[in-house]
Amino acid sequence: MLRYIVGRLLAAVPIFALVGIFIFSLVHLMPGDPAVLLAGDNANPKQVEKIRERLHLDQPVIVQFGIWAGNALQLDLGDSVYSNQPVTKLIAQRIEPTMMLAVVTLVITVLIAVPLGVIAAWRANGLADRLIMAFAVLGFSLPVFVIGYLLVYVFAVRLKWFPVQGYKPLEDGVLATLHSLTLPSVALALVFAALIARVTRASMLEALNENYTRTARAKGLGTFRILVVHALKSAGVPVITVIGIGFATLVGGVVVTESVFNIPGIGRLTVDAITRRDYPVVQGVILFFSALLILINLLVDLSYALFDPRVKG
Amino acid sequence: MSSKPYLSLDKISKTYALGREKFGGPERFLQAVDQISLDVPRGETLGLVGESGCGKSSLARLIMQLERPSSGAIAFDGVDPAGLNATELKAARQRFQMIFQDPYASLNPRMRARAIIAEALVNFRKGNAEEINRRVEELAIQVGLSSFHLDRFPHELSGGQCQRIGIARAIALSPDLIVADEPVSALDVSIQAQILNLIVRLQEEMGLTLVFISHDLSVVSHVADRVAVMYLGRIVELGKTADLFGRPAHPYTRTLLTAVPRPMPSSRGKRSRISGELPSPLNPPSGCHFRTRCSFADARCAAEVPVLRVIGGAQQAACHHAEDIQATLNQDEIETDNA
Amino acid sequence: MTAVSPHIDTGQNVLTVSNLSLEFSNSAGVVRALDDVSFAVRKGEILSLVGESGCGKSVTAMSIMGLLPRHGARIVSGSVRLGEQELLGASERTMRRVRGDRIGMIFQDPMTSLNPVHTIGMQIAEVVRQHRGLSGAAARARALEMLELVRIPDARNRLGAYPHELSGGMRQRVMIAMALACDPELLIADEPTTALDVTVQAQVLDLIADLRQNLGMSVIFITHDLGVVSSTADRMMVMYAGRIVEEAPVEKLFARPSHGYTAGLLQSLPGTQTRHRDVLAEIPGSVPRLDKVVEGCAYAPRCSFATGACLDPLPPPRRIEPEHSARCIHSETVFETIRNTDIVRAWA
Amino acid sequence: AETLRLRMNGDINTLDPIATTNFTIRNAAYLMYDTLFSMDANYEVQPQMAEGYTLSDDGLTYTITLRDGLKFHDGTPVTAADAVASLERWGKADGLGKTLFAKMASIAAPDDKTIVLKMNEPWGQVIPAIGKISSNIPVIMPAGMAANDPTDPVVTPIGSGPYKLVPEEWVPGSIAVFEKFEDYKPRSEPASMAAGGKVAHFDRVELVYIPDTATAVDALIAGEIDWIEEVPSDMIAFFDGVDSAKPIAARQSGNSMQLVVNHLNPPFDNPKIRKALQWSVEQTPFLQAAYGNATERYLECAAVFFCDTPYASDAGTEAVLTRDLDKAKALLEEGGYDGTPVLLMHVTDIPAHDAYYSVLKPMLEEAGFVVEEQITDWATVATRRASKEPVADGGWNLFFTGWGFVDQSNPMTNVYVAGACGDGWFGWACSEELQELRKKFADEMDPDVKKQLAEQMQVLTHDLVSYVPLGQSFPSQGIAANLEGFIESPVPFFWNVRRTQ
Amino acid sequence: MTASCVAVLLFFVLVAIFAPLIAGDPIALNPAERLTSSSESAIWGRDHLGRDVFARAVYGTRTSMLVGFSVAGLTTLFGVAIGIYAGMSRIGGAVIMRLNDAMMAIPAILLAIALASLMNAGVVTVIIAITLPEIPRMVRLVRSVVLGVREQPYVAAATSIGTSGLAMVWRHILPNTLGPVLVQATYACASAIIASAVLSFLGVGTSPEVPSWGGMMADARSYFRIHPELMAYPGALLSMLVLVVNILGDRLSDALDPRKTRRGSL
Ligand SMILES: Nc1ncnc2c1ncn2[C@@H]1O[C@H](COP(=O)(O)OP(=O)(O)OP(=O)(O)O)[C@@H](O)[C@H]1O
Ligand SMILES: Nc1ncnc2c1ncn2[C@@H]1O[C@H](COP(=O)(O)OP(=O)(O)OP(=O)(O)O)[C@@H](O)[C@H]1O
Ligand SMILES: [Mg+2]
Ligand SMILES: [Mg+2]
Repeated sequence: MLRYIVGRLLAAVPIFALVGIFIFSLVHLMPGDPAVLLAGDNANPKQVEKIRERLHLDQPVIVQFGIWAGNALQLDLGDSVYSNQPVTKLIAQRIEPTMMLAVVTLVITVLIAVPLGVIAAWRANGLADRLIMAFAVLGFSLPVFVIGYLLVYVFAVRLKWFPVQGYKPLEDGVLATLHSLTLPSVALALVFAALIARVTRASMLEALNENYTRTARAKGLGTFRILVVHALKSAGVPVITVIGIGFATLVGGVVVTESVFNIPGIGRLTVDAITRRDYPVVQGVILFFSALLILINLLVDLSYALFDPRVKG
Repeated sequence: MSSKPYLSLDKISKTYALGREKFGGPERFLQAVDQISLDVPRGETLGLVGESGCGKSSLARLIMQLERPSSGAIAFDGVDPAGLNATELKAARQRFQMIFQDPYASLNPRMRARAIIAEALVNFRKGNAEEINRRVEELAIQVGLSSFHLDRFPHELSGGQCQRIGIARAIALSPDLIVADEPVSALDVSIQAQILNLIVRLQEEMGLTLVFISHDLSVVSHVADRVAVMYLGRIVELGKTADLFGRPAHPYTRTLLTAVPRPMPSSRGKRSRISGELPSPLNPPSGCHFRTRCSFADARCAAEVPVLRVIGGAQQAACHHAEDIQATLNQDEIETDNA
Repeated sequence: MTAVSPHIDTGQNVLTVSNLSLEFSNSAGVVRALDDVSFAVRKGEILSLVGESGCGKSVTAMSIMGLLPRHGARIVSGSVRLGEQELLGASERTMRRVRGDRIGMIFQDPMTSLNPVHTIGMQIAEVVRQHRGLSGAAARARALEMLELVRIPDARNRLGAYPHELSGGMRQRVMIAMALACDPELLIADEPTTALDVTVQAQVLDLIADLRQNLGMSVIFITHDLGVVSSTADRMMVMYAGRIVEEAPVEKLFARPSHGYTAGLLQSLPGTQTRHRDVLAEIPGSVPRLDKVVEGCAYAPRCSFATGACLDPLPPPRRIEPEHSARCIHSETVFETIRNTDIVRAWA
Repeated sequence: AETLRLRMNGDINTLDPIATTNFTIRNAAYLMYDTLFSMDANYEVQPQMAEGYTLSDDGLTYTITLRDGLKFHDGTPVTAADAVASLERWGKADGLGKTLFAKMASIAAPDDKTIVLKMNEPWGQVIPAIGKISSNIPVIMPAGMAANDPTDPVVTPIGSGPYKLVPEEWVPGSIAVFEKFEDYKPRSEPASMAAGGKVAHFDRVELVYIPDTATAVDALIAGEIDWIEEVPSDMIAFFDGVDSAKPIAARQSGNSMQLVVNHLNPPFDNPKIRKALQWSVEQTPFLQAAYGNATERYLECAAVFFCDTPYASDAGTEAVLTRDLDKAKALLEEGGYDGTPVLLMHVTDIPAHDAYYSVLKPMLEEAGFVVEEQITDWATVATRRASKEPVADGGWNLFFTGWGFVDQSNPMTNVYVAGACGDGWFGWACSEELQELRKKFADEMDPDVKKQLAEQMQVLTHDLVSYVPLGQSFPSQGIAANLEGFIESPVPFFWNVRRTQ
Repeated sequence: MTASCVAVLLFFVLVAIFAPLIAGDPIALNPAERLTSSSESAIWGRDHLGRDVFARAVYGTRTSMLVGFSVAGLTTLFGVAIGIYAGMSRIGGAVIMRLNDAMMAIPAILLAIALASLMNAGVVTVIIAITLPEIPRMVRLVRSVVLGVREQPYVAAATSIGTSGLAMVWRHILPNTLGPVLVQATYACASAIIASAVLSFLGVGTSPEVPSWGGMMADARSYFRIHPELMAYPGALLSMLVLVVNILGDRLSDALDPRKTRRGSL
């Protein structure tokens, strides 16, 4: 198992290297002086000069990349041109809200989507199925910020159950955090759940159409046992896969949700950095999210073994 | 063998790399075809039998140049297609054709029957559109289809009709050799005879050389002049149909003959019991692959790979004990009415 | 050959199916998958159901098990009684108690009929836990016992194995172990050996025959292979297009085929009555689709004996001799034509 | 602990009020920095960190003494040397500061308590200058910090004001946190505008950046924040029937909106084209776009020194208040406009700015300008406007900004009438004549002459088109109902504010 | 259901094509009448700059459809071309898939935002920014389908009758790959429409005066409380269009699913 993990991590290295090259070239392939570009629109010549030195722009591009990558490996991603703070510090400051948001969303999603998907598959083509799938398609069809504003209006402004905006850090207590994350998570989860519910339904249907389900019925097992022990466990792999893939979508959702709900997470940092053309931060954030996605995919792969003995490492 | 062989296989092998089962585990290889040598004279029907996974289809694909052998050589009329360039190989393909096991899956679901049959003719520019169309209609009649069948998609046709289209496609270029890979195993019993009759008739009409693959011994014994028995990638016995079914020399051939239930009163309750599990082709037993299920096996069988050798007349077997076995053969045990 | 195996109790019917008719309907229309199917399974016998793909064999089995799809299937008429209990229209709860307990079932494809994500030990044990309420340990013990019964080598260690770690033949034997774990009165085997190699098939057939003998259960054995039937079954029924067209003890049926379809089948088998490379007797045409309800004989369009009368509404089964009946108005002609073929002579 | 949560119009990316005139930074700076002098409610300058000052009889030497017990947030005492260094840094950045230092002979700290400032000639604006209330405010910082180049923002700011920054909790783009500075000694006088005792009633002040104004207003109503710098007029209705918070319109916090023109970059380096710009725009659509029909909240006004003030005038305002496309086109023609694109840095995080850019773009295009628009935020513009580079190298052409009543009404602090060229405020309008006038104005004592001079300045300014005024408005702040003690002021101050029990 | 979806889609297409005939000027400002509700001159009222909401919504249909269809089209074009190549060529395929993995490791929306902000605002920018991250997904899908199709017996059959190269791709591989690709394309279309709205919302979309539903909603968010209709109109239209495209995608995938045409297993 350990060897498998190490192996997968090693396999991620070239991917990560390519991502690095891509991010590097994002700035360096743009027309114009990379130092000016990196320094941002609002830099003074002194800052530009500092960056020029730091990046060794007088050297060949390969050397520059080497230096940049070397620094990045040492977690030195440069300083924000907007706030002059180290990029790693800016990211570190904001990991907690984003991670909490993602985790809570994931939990809510799974709690909503998997049972719905199972019910829909069980009652395939019945009324429940149609309603659930209507919800799923609808969830797909609404931009997350619209859902967000609606939720805020109803549950925060009108009913005053949840805060309008903001994030309470964990040090204020887990409950406070969860309270502050309820609306954003639900807004995100509605979109995400739509996806998961669909896939759960589809793979449940597939599992229910498998011969082994017929066997399970022929054995006289109860509906619940057939659905959960037999079908759902077999359907687990595609569902987990989609949760993994969906995480990428989730990241996109996080960016928007954090803006709507004013959560000081990495998503907000990203949007701000991009509108401010704060390239060191943009690079850092993309690198961070890419690493995260690679990690998530690794976790997803590892979790296959939980569901399918055929992939046991 | 009387005439010069049309198809000749010289120690061909095919090994598939299966990758690693787990990370860091050993790379796994599967020897699907193991050093097979075989000559098929022009006009002969060679039957190829063996259990699932023994390498019959792999051998067929090798003959058809759909895959390259890992080692060994194939010759058609003395020419090895491996030495041909792409254009020459394409031209050579006209001479050997294949009928596929699954009649439905071997037809492109998005093409009409007419286009499927015509494709070969189009590829080799056998005339203009009108001529090709006329030829397709002829072929359809030859395989017993009406022209309205030609305008249907595969899923609108029955299995037997699909197989007829597959046959028409195979004979469209008037090949010298046809490899029929289990052409009736996917068909209903009542259709089987139609297709078998069709293949035999076409072979005779066109003077084809035929390699007929099947796991059904009665089908093979019906059509084949000679039969080769395969077990885990190797030919274990080869001989004239009557000889092989009448005096099987390899214990596996004997097992096969008794294992197949036949609708004859004699087969009721009289099967000899077969022991042992079918070994995994990934990890076959050393020496003779069959020794784990063989009552004659001894230490030599584990140590030494038996080679295919002549054991009398045209019959060849790959068994250290072939003569003893043939001698102890109790005629009562085996059906003889198929000879 | 004795007419009746010693382990059959002719007096007692385990299962009685009478006048079962069943339709499937979907957007394309209505399919009459079973039409007036009646038969009985006696205690201890192996009853074989033969017929081509799509003739309704599996549907018959599924109707007995109450496993027809929820939507689309409609039982038009008939009854299925297990002992004294009516199964058609029984509640899902009742059926759940029957399945796996009083009727065991095994399927054609052992590769996919076992759940790949659970150990075989668990899959066998869960049957006895469901029906016998055994504890985990006791259920495992029973699972081990069953694995030994079906001759799985090294059974104790195989309990924790996953299906993909077993060969096809072993998987089919696991399926049998599972079906028999609660000592059912009836085992339904739906083409249990079709997907297996001939040598493995032989082992499984032997196993089923032995178990029947030792456990005294009844078996419905579904297949399309006449060779398998003749070597395994006591009695056989031939189905064509949703109807049972001929029914008799095996040797009687082979010795005196009395339906055009049976005769056609026997004649077209290669290597039975013909010489090498002779032209085989063909059954012309192809297997009918069932979307039109035919009043007369469904086989008539392909039958060389057919006359205009064959299109008239089908008469009830004709008794050919005791225990042997056929739904063919030309049964005499059929038999006369075929009586000299090798296969019939061999059985006569 | 009691926390005060404030939502400014922009984000805090630096806490160096010398490096930027950005009002958000100015407002935050008042929390953590203190000044030597400051302006009271009567617009009179009072000592703040200073105990007081004496002016020599020749009117040239100012001797300023510091109060006792002043301390920086790092615990070190505030010395006269710190003050001198701070003033010098300010003098390099601020417009008025530059004037002051130009007239100054020397500034020195003979001891820890005393600052001696010698002028070349007597000048009545010395104390008003170092007591100026708005950007750049001459805050006092440690000498070490003040050594930083004024264009290079200090990264770890240290002040001596009533609240101190908590650097660990500062998340740029999200929040800046301040704590009560226990060692701060407020003056004993009651608070009066920027002067008097600055008493901190909260343990903690958080400047929360909520980019979306609607969200911010909702958050205020929900009690998640306590104060919003500006409630757009459209959202006043949010407060209907709400008793947790209220909007407060203050005439004193009145603003005027301006379109600032960069005189260094083409096409506006050409006076004709600047004039064309002036003829291309008019005020009404802008005001309507921002305030709709809430006419009580705005005023069309082209007076450089604000309407309703002593120096208000309508001299030379015709071209400003009317739109004449023919004249504009003719001027473009005359000026030889070659289609050089005009860069609009469209700010989206301040609703009024957002609306203004949307109005401006078609106006310019109709007149024949080529416009290139770039979507961005205020913080970016606030920094970029400092660049004198060509547009392609990070420079700019136009931006909107607002100035408050205090700065604008005074010819000495109104940045647009300086004509100070490269030393002036952004835009760098250049006019010797204006510089002269301002000098005269500073030295003049007669109110009537002063008024005349102011009027001349206005005419010249509009002629120069150092900016285009877009009218005056009276925005509302949003305030939690349980807060009291707000100081009437054009700059929001948060000492003295407390929560009612 | 399918028919009504097609009808709705057609309706949108017509609205997009004939926008100038249906509605007035979507850009003209009228600050004096800002935030007024329905009137004769503007039946859906006016937005915060006094622009005609109806006209903007109608023209927004153009933007959204243009973005949706262009993204779907470009994604399909490039995805299929690259994917088939990757599926047919061993070494080229391996290289492409590595690159693909790297592209997919970057969250699509981030890539889109970054690209959109690097280039000049405009519909073309938005289309490129959404298409680029979408292509790797399509490539991956196409390749996996091609790998499956390549193993089909009918491909072996075609090889054995001398079909090769482009003829093989054109006759056998492509037609049998297109099913899942079309389904994916509809989803790409739907998600592109949403993504463009999100980009507008984040301020990196089309330039503000170009009417787009996303931009309208982004503008409307400040007035959501007092003028919910400003968000409701474009929101409803957007949802309806995306819904219809999604449903059609589902239908398509059902229709193309061979299992649906085969009988159930019971
Ligand atoms: N492309 C391939 N890659 C890896 N293994 C393969 C491949 N093709 C065939 N094999 C393996 O090679 C062995 C021989 O396969 P082949 O298809 O030739 O058997 P067969 O005799 O035709 O069996 P069947 O009767 O089931 O058709 C099998 O174990 C099979 O799993
Ligand atoms: N779920 C279903 N919906 C519609 N028709 C069905 C369904 N299941 C079976 N049928 C139809 O019922 C008929 C009988 O099917 P059945 O599965 O019993 O055939 P079979 O004899 O078992 O064939 P095979 O040998 O292929 O297993 C077929 O024509 C089939 O098309
Ligand atoms: Mg094969
Ligand atoms: Mg069946």
